[in-house]
Amino acid sequence: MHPTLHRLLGQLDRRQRLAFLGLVGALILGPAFLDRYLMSIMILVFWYAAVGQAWNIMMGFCGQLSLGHCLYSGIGGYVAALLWVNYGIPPWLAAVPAMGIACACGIVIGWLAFRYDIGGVYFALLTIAFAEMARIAFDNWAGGGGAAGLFIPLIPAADAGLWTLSGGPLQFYYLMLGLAITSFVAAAALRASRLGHEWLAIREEPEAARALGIDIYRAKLAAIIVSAAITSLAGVFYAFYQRNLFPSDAFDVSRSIIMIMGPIVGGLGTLMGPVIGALILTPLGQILIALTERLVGHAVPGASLLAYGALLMVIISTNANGVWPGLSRRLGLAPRALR
Amino acid sequence: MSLTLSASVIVQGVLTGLVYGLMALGLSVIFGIVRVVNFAHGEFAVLAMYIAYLLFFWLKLDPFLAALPIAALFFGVGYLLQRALINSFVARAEHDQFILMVGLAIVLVNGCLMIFGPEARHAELSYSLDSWLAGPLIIDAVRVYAAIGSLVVALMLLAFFRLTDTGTAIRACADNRLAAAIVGLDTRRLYALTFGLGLACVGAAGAMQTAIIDPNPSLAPGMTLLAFTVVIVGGLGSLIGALFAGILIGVAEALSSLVMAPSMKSLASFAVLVLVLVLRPQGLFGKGG
Amino acid sequence: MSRSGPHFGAARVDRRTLLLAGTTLSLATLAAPPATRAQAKSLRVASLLPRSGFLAPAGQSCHRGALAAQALLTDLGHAIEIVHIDTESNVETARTQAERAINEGAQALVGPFESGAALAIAQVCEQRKVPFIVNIAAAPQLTEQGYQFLVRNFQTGGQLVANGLKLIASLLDAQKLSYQSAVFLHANDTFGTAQRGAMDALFPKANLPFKLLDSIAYDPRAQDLSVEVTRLRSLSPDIVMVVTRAGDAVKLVRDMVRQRFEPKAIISPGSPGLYDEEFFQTLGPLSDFMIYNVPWVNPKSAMTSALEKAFAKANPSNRFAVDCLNAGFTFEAFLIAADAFKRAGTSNGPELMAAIRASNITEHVMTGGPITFDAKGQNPNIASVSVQNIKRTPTVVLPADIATTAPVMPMPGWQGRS
Amino acid sequence: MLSIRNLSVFYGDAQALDNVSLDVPAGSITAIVGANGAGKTTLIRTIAGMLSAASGEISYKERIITGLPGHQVCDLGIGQVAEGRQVFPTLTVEENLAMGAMLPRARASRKRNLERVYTMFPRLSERRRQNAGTMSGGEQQMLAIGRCLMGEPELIMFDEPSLGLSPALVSDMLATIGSLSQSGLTCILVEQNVAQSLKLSAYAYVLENGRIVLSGSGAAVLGDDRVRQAYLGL
Repeated sequence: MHPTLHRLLGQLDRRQRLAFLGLVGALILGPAFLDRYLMSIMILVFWYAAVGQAWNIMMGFCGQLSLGHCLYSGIGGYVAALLWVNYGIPPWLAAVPAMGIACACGIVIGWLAFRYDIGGVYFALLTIAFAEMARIAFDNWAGGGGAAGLFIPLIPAADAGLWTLSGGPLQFYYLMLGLAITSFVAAAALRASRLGHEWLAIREEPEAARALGIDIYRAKLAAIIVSAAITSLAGVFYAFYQRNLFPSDAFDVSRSIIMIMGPIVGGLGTLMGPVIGALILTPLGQILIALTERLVGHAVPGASLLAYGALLMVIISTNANGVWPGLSRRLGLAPRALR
Repeated sequence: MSLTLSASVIVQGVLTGLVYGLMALGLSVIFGIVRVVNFAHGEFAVLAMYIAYLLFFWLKLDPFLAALPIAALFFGVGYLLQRALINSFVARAEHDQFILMVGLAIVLVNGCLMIFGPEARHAELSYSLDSWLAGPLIIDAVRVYAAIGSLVVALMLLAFFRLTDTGTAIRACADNRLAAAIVGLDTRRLYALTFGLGLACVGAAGAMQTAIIDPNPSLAPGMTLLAFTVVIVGGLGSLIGALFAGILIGVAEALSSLVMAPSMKSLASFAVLVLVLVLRPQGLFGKGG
Repeated sequence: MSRSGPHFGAARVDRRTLLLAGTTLSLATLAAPPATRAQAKSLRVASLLPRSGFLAPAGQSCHRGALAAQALLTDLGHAIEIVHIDTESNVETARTQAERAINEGAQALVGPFESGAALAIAQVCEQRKVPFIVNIAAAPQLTEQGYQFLVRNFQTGGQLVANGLKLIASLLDAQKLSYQSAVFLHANDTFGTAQRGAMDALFPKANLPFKLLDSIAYDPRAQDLSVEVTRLRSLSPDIVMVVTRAGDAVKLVRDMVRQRFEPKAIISPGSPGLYDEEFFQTLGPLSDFMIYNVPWVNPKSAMTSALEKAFAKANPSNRFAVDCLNAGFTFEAFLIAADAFKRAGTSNGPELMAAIRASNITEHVMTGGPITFDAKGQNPNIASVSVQNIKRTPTVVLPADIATTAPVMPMPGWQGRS
Repeated sequence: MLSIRNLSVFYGDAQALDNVSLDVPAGSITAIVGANGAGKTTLIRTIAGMLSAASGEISYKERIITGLPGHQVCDLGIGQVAEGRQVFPTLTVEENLAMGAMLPRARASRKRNLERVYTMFPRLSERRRQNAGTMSGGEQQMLAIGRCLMGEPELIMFDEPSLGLSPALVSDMLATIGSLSQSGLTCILVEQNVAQSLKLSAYAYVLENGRIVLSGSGAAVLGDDRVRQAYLGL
């Protein structure tokens, strides 16, 4: 077993370890029990868990509220898709420049914001501004397909495979699960590291952190880079899963909002928060579609989304710190390392 | 590019910009004073637009007149909303407020969709399509009225904050929340009043905009974003700043759609936002450094 | 974690209830009964349309066609059962709901009005071997990607523009007009940009008798188009060619009226916007005389009048004349499925798909030849016609054999209309 | 006048006040001394209704005020001059003073009170149009006291009024408090100048880690060895 993973598991008590491994095991065995519809939902759950975790690193650990994370996933998707469509570079290789460019964007934003100590809502607006500027740029850049979109051609089933990210739902189920686990482990490892402690210090008491000799600018920049890297990798997978990209969708504010709802609802700053949040919100939307269809008939478009919004307000009003802290207490999973 | 062309585009930018400013006034009050990140701002504006439309449809009430009753209604709604729901979020983190308001926004938009359907509604005013010739320039009547309306609303707000005790008390709350509690100001009531006032502005703005923009459910997110941009550029809580920033952004967008593809014009507003955030984060009219 | 806040007691109850409710609901709704498949007596077709969210106006317009389709196809002796699903203008939802529809027994899928969702659904259908009939979506890529279980009964963006430009030439010819110049103005969204690409490629080859002075892209989210119209006005073209949606078409006309700019013709080379109910309701007499070159219902077809009746019955408060493009193509998509089911006698995916690809439906509602599909799954026989708003009603003006009246060109001024 | 019985207050898990009981007689100065973090400010804010008590009772003029919201407590005549002055920096001096008179009990006599404050602190009168944030520390402290007086309090709680002032100003400040007391106001004085404030006070309580460890007349407490050692370094 990888030493980091070993160390992380070592932090858990027996009950936590069982619960954690049980969850992972159940998810790995999932496709044996899930039908295709549930699998298509779980693919989204894993994706949102992964990007939620990435966002959580920035906001939950380091306290920097980004509302423009679609920038990184969009860039990741676009770069990899363009390299594949134009030059035949397979996505696993293209992911490297994709992540690099996304990180570069993160560095520019971080450099502008953190140098001048822009935080809170101001930082959030700055990140939205960059995501919107990217949307407008891609909308108008013919080389990337412009607003008309970029399409990743279908690969005949015979040639489809993991290398070109062109397989069926089973492949993407495990791919996205792997992504979610990777981001979880990365977040756990980072949190336990020196850098993680610096982030927590910056989140709690920036002045005290400065007094302790922490290079706040550098630590924040590290957070944005890690977050951008994971999110852009997720963006690559997502682009090849959907096989088309539209700037109005890939860089839309609403995509950033959906990304961050999971961690907040699940429990900000906790490792399980993004996972629990994704497990609640993505199926919730689907359940509500089916439920309103049955209860009020198909004649009332908007009813399911309305119920979704109302439930969101209820959840956030009744769970001051998100769902996970309370849930873990009740499940007897003492919130030490997993919280 | 001829002089006339630039001049008429600038005039249009100023008029549009004042409407942007009007839209941002309510947000400036709520965000600047209660410090609640009202991400449902645009949705409230759209709701006001629909009500103005209904009043016009049923009673033939001119939207510029409907602004008054709608502002009163929204004041009540805002007051109650703050008391019943948002007050418990004032002390909570911005991201919690954010999710609450996003939830509210989703409810409002889809409520509008369920009631009014997806198509835009239109209040056909007798003067909707009037315009005046001023030399080589053509000026739209409704935009001029809306611009005047936004100046009036801004002046009334300014007078309220400067000249009345309650207005001063609200400014005091924004200035130093602890001190406000110490001198025995009823901050909960004042915040509720402020939220009510902010929503009243949104209501008035929405009503007046009905003369220019046709309400439809998908307008809202763009309005929210624009309002935040204007408020940040102008400076939190500065009413003059909001109007000025609105004009600045309106003109920047108008001029940029003259020199490049108009589809890229909102690039100008975001560029202004980034510049202001980096060079003067407190906003053009913000206090402190 | 510090001790929980004062709300903990209350929250505990809420959370537990919520959890319980959530679990029950998931069990109730997600684990739907396995569908009765294979040799059913009737064909179960899912209609996936964006009836809420950004594309809701168009999605609901298509939906009205789906409602009419159920009645008319039953009347015509087809055994078809349509289930209606809202994709919420969201690609992710389109994809998961396609999976759910098939889980719940849908044997063919129809939809989804836009290209992004179409590709998402196409992948699901390809993997599950369920036929997917695209009612409306113009991205050429849809039928260029080798999907075996997808057919499209709609023109690609390029076909729309090519046919649209040809019709402009015919219009000028028929009216013996010599216009010198045009400006192309388009929304910078998915559809508008695709049209722009086609225009850039096709206009130079189309040999039209007028010059294209400029192509202007505008932001469909913009609050007004005053600056765009100012630019137009300074170019002062005879023809304004537009690619719009309903909302911005209204803004465009209003700003033209306010700025007293009166081109000799406003013609869309193939886009919605100028014939939506919203456009007529909002602009009244000012909506008249706009021309759009699009596929349309054939007013001379018997099935069209039958569909019109079914439409009126299912949607008493909507006008067929206005919805007919969306409703007509949506109906035809179901017609294609029902017809293939009748011929194949099975709902088995690959067999049904083979039957769909072999379609040859001569009696249908849209203009053009019989519904057939080429090797790529594209119907090559759809024709565009020129339609003009006359007295707030879309009226076919060209080609002459199906036209119900002659075109009015040049367009009368804004003032004094009634 | 004010009587506190068995008051306990928590911040999250941490107990800030533990079973505190004390009495403040009318018309005199009661001093509360203690180290930083002993719970002095917590005590004042709890009395003022800004923090809520976990247990215990506060009564003012025979009326139980525990649990009343802050603005109602103020309206009963309990004023406060808080630590760090807490003026409204972007409001003018006169607006600051007006904010002190927003209480229903003081509305009617606002004009008269304003004149009284200006007579007491002529400096404020000179600067009435100036933004409070631009004034010196001493002036801001005057403003804080003046603003409190605008609410016509019968009991004023001073929290470290001399913090950050020059020695000369400290004496002025304490003299002002003394004269306020002489004019019939009841005062609670929390001060770091232990010797000077105890001299001024009729009664005194020593607060340590949230508990009252010593109480008595000001002179007696000042004479106590523990106090002399811990706070006066003697």
